[in-house]
Order: sequence, then structure tokens, then C-alpha cells
Amino acid sequence: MKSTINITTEWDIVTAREIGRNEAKRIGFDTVNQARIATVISELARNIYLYASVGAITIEKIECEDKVGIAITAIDEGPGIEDVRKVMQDGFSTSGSIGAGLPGVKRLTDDIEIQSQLEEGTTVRVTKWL
Amino acid sequence: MKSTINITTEWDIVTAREIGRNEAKRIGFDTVNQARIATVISELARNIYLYASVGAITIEKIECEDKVGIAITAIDEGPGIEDVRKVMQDGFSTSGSIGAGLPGVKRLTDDIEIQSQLEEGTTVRVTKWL
Amino acid sequence: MKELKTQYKKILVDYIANQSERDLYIGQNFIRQLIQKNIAPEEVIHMHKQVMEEIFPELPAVSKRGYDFLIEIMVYFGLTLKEHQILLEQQEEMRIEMNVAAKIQSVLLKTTVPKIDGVDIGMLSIPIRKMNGDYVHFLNDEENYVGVAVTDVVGKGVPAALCMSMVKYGLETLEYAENNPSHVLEVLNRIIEKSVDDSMFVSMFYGRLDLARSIFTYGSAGHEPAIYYNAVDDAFYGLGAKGLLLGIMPEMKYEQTEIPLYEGDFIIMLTDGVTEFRYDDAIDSRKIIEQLALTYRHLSAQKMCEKLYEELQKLQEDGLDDDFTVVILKK
Amino acid sequence: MKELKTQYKKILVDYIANQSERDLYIGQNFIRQLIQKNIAPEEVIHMHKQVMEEIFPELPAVSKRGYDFLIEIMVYFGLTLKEHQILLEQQEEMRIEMNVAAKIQSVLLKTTVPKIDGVDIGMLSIPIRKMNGDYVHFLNDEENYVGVAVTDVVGKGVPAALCMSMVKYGLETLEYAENNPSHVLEVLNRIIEKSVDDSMFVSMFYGRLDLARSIFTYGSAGHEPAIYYNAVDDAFYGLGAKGLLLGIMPEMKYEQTEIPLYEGDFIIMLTDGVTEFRYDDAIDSRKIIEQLALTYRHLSAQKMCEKLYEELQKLQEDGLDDDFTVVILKK
Ligand SMILES: [Mn+2]
Ligand SMILES: [Mn+2]
Ligand SMILES: [Mn+2]
Ligand SMILES: [Mn+2]
Repeated sequence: MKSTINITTEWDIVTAREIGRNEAKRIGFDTVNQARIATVISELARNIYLYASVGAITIEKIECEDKVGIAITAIDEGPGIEDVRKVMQDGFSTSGSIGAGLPGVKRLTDDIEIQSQLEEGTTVRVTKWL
Repeated sequence: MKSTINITTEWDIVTAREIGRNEAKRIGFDTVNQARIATVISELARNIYLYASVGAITIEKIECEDKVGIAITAIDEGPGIEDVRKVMQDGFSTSGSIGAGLPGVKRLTDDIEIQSQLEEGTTVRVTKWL
Repeated sequence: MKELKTQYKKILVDYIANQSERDLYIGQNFIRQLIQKNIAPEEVIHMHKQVMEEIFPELPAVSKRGYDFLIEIMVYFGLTLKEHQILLEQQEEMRIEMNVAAKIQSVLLKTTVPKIDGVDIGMLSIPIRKMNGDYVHFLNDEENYVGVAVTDVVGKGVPAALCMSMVKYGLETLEYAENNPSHVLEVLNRIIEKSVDDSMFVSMFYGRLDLARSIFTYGSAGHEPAIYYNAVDDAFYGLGAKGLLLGIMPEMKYEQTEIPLYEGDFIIMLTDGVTEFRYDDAIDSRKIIEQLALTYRHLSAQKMCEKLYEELQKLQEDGLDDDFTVVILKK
Repeated sequence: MKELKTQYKKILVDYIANQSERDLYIGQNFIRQLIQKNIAPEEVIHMHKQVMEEIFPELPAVSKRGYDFLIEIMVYFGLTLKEHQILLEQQEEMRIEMNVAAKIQSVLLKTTVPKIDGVDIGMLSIPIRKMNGDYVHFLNDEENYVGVAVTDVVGKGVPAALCMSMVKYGLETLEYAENNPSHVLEVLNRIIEKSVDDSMFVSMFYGRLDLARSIFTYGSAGHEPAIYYNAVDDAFYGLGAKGLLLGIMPEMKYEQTEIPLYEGDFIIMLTDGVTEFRYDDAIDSRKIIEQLALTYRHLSAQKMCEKLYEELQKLQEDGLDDDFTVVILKK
């Protein structure tokens, strides 16, 4: 299953969280990790809501050999991130811009991939294994 | 009221905590601050128990103009602290020595005074206002 | 705090009634603000307990005691969080310090390109971070010789920048431009081996041009080979050598090689930041540089350096990821 | 994790049964270990909820939902704690970097005391931290003049250390020992004003001894006055001047003064770390230094420096709290 939620209002963030949490539950994540996955979706969706006019969150179950997990992809057509490396550094205050919260998202997941082009948009894909 | 508890066994730490918590409650500290005061006593008493053979904790109510508070004094005849300044620096690992936990104690109280002489002992006095 | 409790109560009551995702989202946003206000986790649990008692007076004693226990143990999480706050401030201070340090360092390691009759020299050095880990030093005595050292320190940060001060210091003690490249490398190797940390190494290409005879003598300590263009052959050659990096072994010997320079010849000395770009694995990056050098060889040495930088930057997908230094010597 | 839950359950059950201080103590010790294992607060609340459900099956739904809410919001505390872990590692890395930097710096700023016929020079410089914020530089041309600069940077850390490299660099560009102190101070002031951060200042005492005429000429940029002992008068005089610190104003003028040196005279140049010790507020610290100097004046200049350090350290209650530098010039 693969769900895509367009993020335009704050309630879309809530919808994305809910779909993500339910998917995480189905996959078999425990309460704590369901909460973490919802948090990750929240952070990614908020970035879209606050800093990009157009964007969506995609949630899907992933399988790889004998592992299962969840992948969350956030694609937006926002301003882009000028220096991805800098945004991912810990301790740097990135609040108030498109990269806000990404270090946190990284810490809550197993893998994060970021592609960004200034004035074209950003794609963030994170995966978390069961 | 002023209570002094000699610290020789781990159970003396518990006694000191209990006396301190009750005194804190009488003075009017709320549950959270009672817990913090017990924690401070714990840290100070553990330092005595682990690193000094002889030492005591004194707990007393203090008053100053229109303020009331609690003062906790830890006196030991242990090895002393070589560099008080260094021990109080945050981020420095001081575990396994007489100064362990002192940065934490400082953060949980309003004021801390440390006097220490190598091979003679250490006196730590902390105060916390209501 | 009382206002916060009222807020918290409202959110929690809603959640308990509906268990909606919306309430969790609001709850998380609220806690984020509390964290910014430095509210400790034990305070949150305490607030939670109070609210639970208010909205549910028949809350069993067992639950209440459970909360008391949680408050007690959360004090340690709170402590760690407070320490975090302080570390963040310290980190910020250090960042400011580093900016000052970088500024001083850039003055200390400033290179002046000598102007000499009969040879055109250009140079460009672009640091990737605040402090440059590449360094170029010229030794010249105006009439007979000009020496050029192109160096790259393995490592980064303040120690690397200070290590470069060390290299500069060592080169300055040599004083004269007529020193043999092998001698220069041997002296520098000894200085760095002795005085710099074991984990710090420097690669160096050292070239000396005999102005009267137009002979270029060079040696290398583990450095990226220079690119030599021979106009008569219309061909490129790599100028490398087998020498180890400076700072590994105290008594290293370095070899040196001589080549004559004729009209139209040029030598491109560079650091690995110039060649290690990702573009197309099938094409050798040095070949691309050679191609660019041919295209722009009609320009001055300085302009050639700038064009090289410009064009290579375009080829880089994610921008440069090492200090970029190129020195061109044109006959 | 299951093992931890069993432990937690045991402690919590005991506490709920007895509410004893002992159980809280044990609980806190336990949580401290969990924190060291990087267990997040949301995991602790989750564990707490599970244990509560096990030991108290009739736990009301309201309570359960309350715990779910707590787990949700604690995720943000957990995040901050994880960030803390990473900052701690970074801090540790920086500490290692600083050690390397300090080592390099100490080589770069090493001072060699010149040996000159007819004048005895001693020097001692003890840093309070890893990097020395005091620096002494000698300029000498073997025959005619010897110049000595005693400097103290206002500020600390890496930028201060690099600022000293700047001072050294500036003094080296002067090359000759016969420069007038006022000229030296003016040149250094311009270099520092221009190239170093606005917040960084340096105090400097510069003295030059004309060896043939035995005349000592000195100037000072906001530096601690030197102590001059005149053997004929058997009296001490302070050698100060009104000049501002280096790096404040670009076009400062510095004055210079001459004194003749005779057999038995000596000059103690020092930094404020030598005079600013806390001993007895009623007694001037410079008087104590003079007293000590008289006591030990039969010793060599170097030995005098060492004795001064030794004795002053004894007088210090809490140990030194600034870099300590003293240079003695004995006729
Ligand atoms: Mn490098
Ligand atoms: Mn490189
Ligand atoms: Mn200083
Ligand atoms: Mn000083």
C-alpha cells in the first residue's frame, strides 16, 4: 500500500500522521515507535506547510530480504535548501527555514536521503525498519 | 531545625534523602522540588559514600529577609578535589571521582559553594530558595 | 506555570475523550514550546498527574504513586537536558571563536604571488570551510630562482590550520630560493614529524625554477602530481614522485627531477581538491583539466586558474568538497 | 529491554507497596543507568504504562490514554536528549583538537633566549591553560642590540593563541634589533588593528638594550610596568608608559624612554599574571616581587625567574589564575 497526502492546510498534517501511524501499527511497530513515526511525518509535513506552497507526503510499507519497514517521502516545490550539509549539522539552529527539524527526523529514523535544488524544491526520503 | 546525618553505608544516603525530603515538604516545596532536593542530597551523599571514608550531610531550613529555603552541606575528610573549576565544567566526565555529580547539583539548586583541600577533604554547601 | 497547566488540561481532556490524531499533534506542538521554555520532563509529569487528579477524582492511589515515582526518576532526564542547554551555549561561543581564528589564520597564511620577468605565475586557493587546509608559499630572490610549495594538510579544523602555520614557519626558516627541492622536503619533513601530532600529515609539491637556465626542478611528498604541458610535443606529462607524506618518518629521503621549460610550456600544480570531483567515472578528471588548460592556454596564468575553477565547479554536482588550489607557471 | 522492564517492575511494585525513600533511591539509580544506555524518556513512560497494566489490571482507560498521551509528547524530550549525545561527542572531538592545536602552538611560539656577552637574560613563561596567552620574543643581531617584547593577549582560547602568532609574525617582519621601541609598537599596533578581530587586544612592553652604550630604551602599550632596580640608589623604579593597548586605534603614537644600565642593575619585565595574585590586600604585590628580587639577586637571571615563580606560587591561595611570564635582564 502506498498513500500520498497533499499538504496544504494544517489538518493535512494531521491526516498524514494518522495514515502513517495506522500503517506503522499494521506493519507491527510498537506504541513508542508509532509515536516516533507520527513525529517524523509531522516534522516533514510541517516543513511543507510552513515553507513550501506545494508538496505531498507519501507513506509506504517497504520490504527488503527478511526485513520490513516504513518509508516516508516528502516532496515539495518550495525554496530548496541552500546547504544540506549545514542543515543536517547538530546544534545549528535551523528553525524558521525549510530544513528545520531535519536533524531530529534523522535521529528518529534509520536512513535519510535529501535532494534539494534552490528555488525548485526538496525531496526527503526516510526509512525506518521494524 | 538542623539535622546531621553521618554517611557510612548506602542506607545512610536513604536516611539523608528522607530527612531532606520531609524538611523540604515542611518548608513548602512542591513534589517536583522535593524530588530535586532529594536528588541533590543523593548526589552529595553518594560522593561521600563512594570516595571519602568519613563525612556527613547537614540539612537545615534557612531564612533571609522574606525568603525561606533549604541548605544542604556535605562535609567529608576524603581525598579532596584537585581542580574545582574543572570539576564544575559541563560536559567533562568526572565520573569515578570525588567531584562526580557536582555540575548536576549546581543545576538543581540556586547556589553552590565548594571548598576543597587535597588529602584533607571537601565541603559543599548548596542552597535552594522556595 | 498555572497557565500552562490550564492549556495542558484542555489538550489532555480532548485527547482522552476522542483519542484523535489532531489532539496528539496539538500536544506535541505544545510540548515543543515547553521545551523551548526549558520546562523539565519531571515538571510535565507533575502537571500530568495534577490534571489527571482534577479530571478524574476517583484516580486510584496506585496510579498516583506511579506518577510520583515517574516524577522522581525523570529528574535525571531533566538534569541531562539542562546540561544540554549549557553545551549549546558553549558550542555557540566556540563557533564565534572559530570565526575569529579563521580570520587571523587567513592573514597569517596569506600568499603573495611574485612578479618575475620571463615567467608568468598565477594562483587560486578556495577553502571549502572557514579555514583553508591548502597552502601555497613562494620563495624568491628576485633574480636567480623562484621556489613554489603547494601543500595540502590531511585533517581539518584548527589543528590543520595551525599545522599550516608550521609549514609556513618551516619554509621561512629556509630563507633562500636556491635550495634544492629534495632538501626543502627533507627539512620540512623533519620539522613536521617532530613538532606536530602523529595524526597530522602534509602533502607537498615543491618546484624551483632556475630563471637563467629555465630549468624546473621538482620533488613531491605524497602530493597530487603536477601537470606539465610540453608545447613542442603538444602533450601533457604528470610530474609525480614516490615520496611519502611529510610527517610520517623522521629521516625520509626525497628525490628530485629536472625538466627544461621552453616557450609555450606550462606547469599546473594543484591539490587533490582540484582532481577529485565526481563527474563521469569513465573520464579521468586529469584529462578534463588538461582539456580545459589547452582551451585557455592563451590566457594569463592567473586567468587560466580562474577559468579552471569556474569550469570545474560547473561540472561538480554537489559543489566542491575539498579545498581547491591551483598554481600555474607559464613560460 | 525486557530485562529492564522486569527490573523496573520490581522497583515500582516495591515503591507502590511501601512508598519508601529507599525505593525512590533505587529507582533513581536505575534510571541513571538507563540514561547511560541512551534509553529515551518515551520508552520509560511506555515501560511504566505496561508495568502499571500488569500489576493493576483494573487500571482505568482514562489512565491508559493519559500514558499514551505522555509517550507521544515525550518523544520531543527524547529528541533533545539524542541531540545532546551527539553534542557531547562533538565536544570530545574538539577537546582532542585543542590538545593538538596547543602542541603545535607551543612549537610555533617557542622563544629562544639569546646568550650575549655582558648581559644576563632569564625567562620563564607558564601558561594557565593549554594555550599560552603570553608571549616573549627576542630580536638580536649578536653584536649591537638586543630587543625583547613581552606581550599578553586580552582574551583566551584559539583566537588568542592565533593572535600571538600574528604578533610573532609582525615582530619577525621587523627583522632588525636596532628598531626603536616606539617604532616597533607603532608597527605592531597597525598590524593587529588591521588583521585581528575588534575584540582582541594585546599589551606589549618592548625594551631594547644598546650593548655598546649600555642604554636600555623602552616603550609600553598598556602593559604592566617593568621593575627596574638601580644598584647605586639601591632602589626600585617602575618602567611604564601611557600608551594604549595594541589593536585599539590604527594610528597610535607610542613614546619611548632611555635609562642607562650599570653593574648590578636589573630589569624585571612581567605580565599582569605575575602581579595579580591575591595574598594580602594591604600589601602591594609589586613590593613583594621587589623584596623577592632583592633576596635572590645574587643568582643568575634564569634562576631569579624560577625563584620568583616558586615563591609567588606559594603565596597564591587558589593557585595562579592567569598566564605567568617574567623576563629578567641583568647587567
Ligand atoms: Mn586537506
Ligand atoms: Mn585536499
Ligand atoms: Mn592574557
Ligand atoms: Mn595576563
